[in-house]
Amino acid sequence: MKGISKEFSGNKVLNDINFKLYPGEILGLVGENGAGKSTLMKILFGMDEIRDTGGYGGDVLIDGQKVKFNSSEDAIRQGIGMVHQEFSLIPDFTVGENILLNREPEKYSVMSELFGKRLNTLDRKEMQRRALKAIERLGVELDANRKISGLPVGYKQFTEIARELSKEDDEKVEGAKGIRLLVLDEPTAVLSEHEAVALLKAMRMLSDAGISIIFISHRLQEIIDVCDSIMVMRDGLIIRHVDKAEADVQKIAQWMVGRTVKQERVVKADRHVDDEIVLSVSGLKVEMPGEMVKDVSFSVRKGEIFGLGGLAGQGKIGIPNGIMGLYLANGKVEFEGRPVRLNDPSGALDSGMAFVSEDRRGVGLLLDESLEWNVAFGAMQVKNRFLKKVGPVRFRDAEAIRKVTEEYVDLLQIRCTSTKQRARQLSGGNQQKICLAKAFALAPKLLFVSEPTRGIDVGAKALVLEALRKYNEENGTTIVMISSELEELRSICDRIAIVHDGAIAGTLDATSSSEDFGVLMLGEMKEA
Amino acid sequence: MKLKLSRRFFIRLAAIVVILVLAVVMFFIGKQHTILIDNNRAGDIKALDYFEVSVDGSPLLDMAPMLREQFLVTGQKHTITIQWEDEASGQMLAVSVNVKIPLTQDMVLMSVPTFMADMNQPQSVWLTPFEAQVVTSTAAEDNAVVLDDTASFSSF
Amino acid sequence: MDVATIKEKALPMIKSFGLPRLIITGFLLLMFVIAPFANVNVAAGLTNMLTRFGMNSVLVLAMVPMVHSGCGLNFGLPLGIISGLLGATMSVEFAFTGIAGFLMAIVLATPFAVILGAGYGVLLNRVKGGEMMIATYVGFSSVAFMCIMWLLLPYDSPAMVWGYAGTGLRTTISVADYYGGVLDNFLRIQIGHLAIPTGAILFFAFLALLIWLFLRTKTGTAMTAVGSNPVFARASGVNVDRMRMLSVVLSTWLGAVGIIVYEQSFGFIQLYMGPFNMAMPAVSAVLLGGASVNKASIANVVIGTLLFQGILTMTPSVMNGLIQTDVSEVIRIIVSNGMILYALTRKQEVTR
Amino acid sequence: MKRPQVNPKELLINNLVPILFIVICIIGIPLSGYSGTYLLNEILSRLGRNSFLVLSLLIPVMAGMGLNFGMTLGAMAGQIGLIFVSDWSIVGIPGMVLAAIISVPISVILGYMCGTILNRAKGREMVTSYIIGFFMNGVYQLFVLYFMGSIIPIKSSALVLPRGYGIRNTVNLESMRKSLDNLIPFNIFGASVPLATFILVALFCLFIVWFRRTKLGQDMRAVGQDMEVARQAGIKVERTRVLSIILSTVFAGFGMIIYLQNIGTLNTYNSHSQIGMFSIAALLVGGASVDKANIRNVFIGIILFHLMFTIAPTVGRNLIGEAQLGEYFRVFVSYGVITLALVLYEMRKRRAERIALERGEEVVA
Repeated sequence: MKGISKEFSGNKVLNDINFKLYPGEILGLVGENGAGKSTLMKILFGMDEIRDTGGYGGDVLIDGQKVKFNSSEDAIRQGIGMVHQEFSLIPDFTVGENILLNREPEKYSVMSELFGKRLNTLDRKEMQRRALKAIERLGVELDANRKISGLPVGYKQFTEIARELSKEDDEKVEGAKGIRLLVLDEPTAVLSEHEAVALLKAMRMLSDAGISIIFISHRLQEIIDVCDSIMVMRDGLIIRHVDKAEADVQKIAQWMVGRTVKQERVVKADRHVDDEIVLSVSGLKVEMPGEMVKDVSFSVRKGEIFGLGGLAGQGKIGIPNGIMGLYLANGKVEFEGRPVRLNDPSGALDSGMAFVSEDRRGVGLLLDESLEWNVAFGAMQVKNRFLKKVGPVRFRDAEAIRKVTEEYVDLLQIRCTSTKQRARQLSGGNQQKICLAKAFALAPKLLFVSEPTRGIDVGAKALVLEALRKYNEENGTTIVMISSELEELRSICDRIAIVHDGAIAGTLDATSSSEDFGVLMLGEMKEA
Repeated sequence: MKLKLSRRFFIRLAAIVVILVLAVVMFFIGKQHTILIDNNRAGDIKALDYFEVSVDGSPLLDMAPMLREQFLVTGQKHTITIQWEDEASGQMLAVSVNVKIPLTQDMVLMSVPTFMADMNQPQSVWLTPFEAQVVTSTAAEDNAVVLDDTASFSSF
Repeated sequence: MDVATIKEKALPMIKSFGLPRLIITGFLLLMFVIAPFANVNVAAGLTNMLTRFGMNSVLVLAMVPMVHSGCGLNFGLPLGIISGLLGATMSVEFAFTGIAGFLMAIVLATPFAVILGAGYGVLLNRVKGGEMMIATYVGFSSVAFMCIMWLLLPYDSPAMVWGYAGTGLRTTISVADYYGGVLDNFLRIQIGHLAIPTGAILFFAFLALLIWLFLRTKTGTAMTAVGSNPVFARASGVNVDRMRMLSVVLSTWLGAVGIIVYEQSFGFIQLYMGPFNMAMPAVSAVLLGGASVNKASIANVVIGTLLFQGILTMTPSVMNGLIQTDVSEVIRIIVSNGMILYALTRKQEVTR
Repeated sequence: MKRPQVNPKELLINNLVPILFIVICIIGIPLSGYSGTYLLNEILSRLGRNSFLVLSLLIPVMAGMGLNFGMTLGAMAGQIGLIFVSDWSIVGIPGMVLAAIISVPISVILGYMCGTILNRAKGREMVTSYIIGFFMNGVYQLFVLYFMGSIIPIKSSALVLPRGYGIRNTVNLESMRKSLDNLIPFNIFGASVPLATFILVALFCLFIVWFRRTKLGQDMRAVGQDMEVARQAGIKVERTRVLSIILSTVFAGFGMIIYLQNIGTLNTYNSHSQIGMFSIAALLVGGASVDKANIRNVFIGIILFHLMFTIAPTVGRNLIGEAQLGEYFRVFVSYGVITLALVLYEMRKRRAERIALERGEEVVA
């Protein structure tokens, strides 16, 4: 094996990526969310998604030969294995059954002549043997007969890796060359310290056996510990590809986030923010799957725009969802000096807070109702606006609703055919504006905005940010904005708190340097 | 690969043929026929005074004139045994005859007097197809069926 | 205008109207067209259709609140019907007659409907996502339970109990002497063979108006939002479980009223297994009117009931006239269940 | 890494339905005044005639499609087979075999249809299969009541209605009655045992055990637990689900034939429509749930459910003097059991989701 090299170019998300990987090398791949890591790996693994969206430019070369993967099976045949972030395991199957899922060795059965191969019986002995072999190669202790559902996450991860390793035993896949390259996408994110150590050890073993590994992780220390070389990606470009010896946590962090600031800060100089604390949160704990908040404390001053940043999955999104009562939360939240009832959305709404959810389609909108409904509904239920009283009964006031909707359509430049149009038919950006309009209609004293620019185009992005800024300026509304894009936060916020591992890693002024933010995001403050 | 596929094809074909053959065999051996044993005047031939009859070894049944008895049998080939008292000798005589009922014939009538008149006649003379009379009615109550699916609770 | 543009324009129209509905409307029209050739009186057919519309429309209306709040199709309609039957039998027991009997039946049924509906609502709130199957079986079990109760409850009006035993209610009880036809004969319009049961239609219109108004109140709006997107509603401070429960109570009450309206027109109270299969026709009627598993309007109810009852009344007479065969029962089964199947398997409904 | 310890309260809730039934039976048996021999005889006969039907429900449960209310389709196919066979007056075991052969293609077609429709209604398989049962009942009636005798040749006047087409209310299967049950005569404690039927049922059980160990069985279990993961692993999810329904339908057809040979008469328009409900109730009484069912559940369920069924009318009469009351009671219990089991299942599912969430959090912490 001479070494693997591949290059991609011409893609928007990935721009002219070139790198080489040697047998047995462990390559650490780091970068912010959306830097293009996943896309790169998807191309490498021949996922359908890539082909469906128009393929890719450039070439992938294995052993100096150009290869073209039409499907994941092709990639597997070339000896590439991938372990995804989400487990794909069957809970009630044993470890062994999961390792060999849909690749079970079979014993001949007479019935199969009549009804097809699927009536062959499984060869349990052979299954056991292959599963054990794969586990052994991984160098961990794992009972092949245990059920997956009862295992800790770490062992599930091992099962996934063992599955990739076991693929070299398959006779079904013709021309299989045995596993040579393993892609691990954030395998340690869900592992405990102890389990992560075991995994890293296993990785070294595999690498000694000549298997190359591409290791994606946000835990920089791990990367430095285990990798031979480190590649940093940002905005679809390879920023650095360095040898392990040349890298340290500080440098990597800087490469990751430090980009040329494109967006100018547009905050007026004479901006005045009171020192009065309007919202104080202490010891907040939120059970939101994938965004667990463990212990968060912070306070927001009246009239400011407060940013919450951090990498995905660290818990920043859980904070507003917890405060607004959408997910089970406990802790102390005080708004304007009064405690806020948790676990009850109406409690938070009644106290004058509003929330623009990151899940536009799921939480933010009534997709099958008119824009009017979407804009007015919250205010109608919480503030009793847009209602007219007939006797003791309160009916909705269609005229008022239409008017207010038209107002916001003009204000936020929402593109729609009429205010009666269904929310589903709007583009992502316009849907986001409707969500904002809904929140504005509530006339909140404090507004949470979660990932307001996710998945919308550049023009709409600027408009949304501008609208938020203007709203803050004109009405003095306090805004807490949550975003994964640090630059976006820095362009509009006064102060930014970085969330790491379910807690606030630190709060910085928006004008602080990228490097400082980067270090906080990676949670490496202590070492720094 | 091609060869293997055709092998499975033939095996499947064979299996289907086996099942079809089985179905046909079941049809032959399971087909129920009704044999009517008749002791009525047939044309010029008078009814017999008395005889006993048995089909495929069933218990003997007494037959007086004007009687008609029915036997339910399965399969096509059957042995009918007839016993009677010989007037001359006063002895009981017995005769067994093998009949083959046409496959699709539900009911046949055996006229014993005809048979006894001349046992060497071909089967078709004394064993004739018989059609039961069909009562047709368009009266609503005769044609009513119970479609209500709550009706069958107690029958379970 | 060439064929392509016509096609272009017609296709979305057909799509929004729904192919099955189109077929059934076409079929119904065909029935009316060929009726004279089959020696069937069209006016009598229409009368029949309108009478059955009056009979069934309130039962179909009982689907609307639950669909609105996202509880799915109300297969648990028998529960409401049972409340109605309790009210109806008690009204007869206390010997109210005429319009008073009818109103008393509704009044007496109301507490049962509210209590049963509330319990049913609590249950459905605990099994979100599996409502329809459970609703079906709640309906069935309650019918079976009431079969026992009809035997045991201490009724003793001679109009209702078995003559020989003196206890236990009869399977069918005539309401002719009590409130039979009070709505149908109210302001009845008779033109030749055509008769219009004005009272029944007005009563339905009155209830439909109430529901229509309710859906325009703050609470009604919240209910619709719960059905459209429960997470959104919750995030907007609406108590989702309470809204759902309210809708179930409303549906149950409408079911109770519906059966009483049905009885006054039909002339009999049907007990025991009577209510067993009453949910299916109502469910399919509202679907036929263009409702889906989580959207239904008053218009859907009106159109659906007219179409459904039209098919039921016209098909047997026309078929009988043409080929002397009564296939109405079979057609009813195929149309009503086919409609429900269609609604359950529509792609866009699955993403709820 | 430890198994979750068994909590007595949870054990009670998980087995609530069987426990309830045991209690009903313990109270009911003395009240009914039936002799042990009579009950044994009844139970053995009912066990023989229902086992096959109930067993046919296991395969779709394995494939995660819930309780197959569409098994009525198989029952219809079996009945059509029997109608033809009685028209041709094929009797006894050959008649049963022939009816089974005829039912297979019909079952396969109906099962394929049902499976395909269910693939379009993922997540609401049960209510959909239930409606399919009703819908096909209409089609069945169209065929049997209007086409048979007119388009489809049926000539036996014992079958066809006097008007010349359509099958009569009941089809007499006297010539087939108990031909399988009594094939191998066997008695125990004065009760006759349908030994041949039991042998057939045992063979079917063996088939199910074997089937679980085949590749297809393994795939079905995988699909049943997580469709997405199975799809990622390259299993043809849709096809596997359709196959499970087809298998279930075919076996339900056989089961119906066995059931009817014991009963001896076929209620043309009613026999099938309730069979699904009673089979499912029996399975649930045995402690099965929507996502878990095994052979043990089948037999426990049939014994308990039918014990209740046998004694209910007499208990009703002895207690209140109304046999009718007992009849209604057993209908109520059948439906009640299904309701209870469905409610418990849904509630357990929601609780499991909750627990999974908490556990996930623990690991992170």
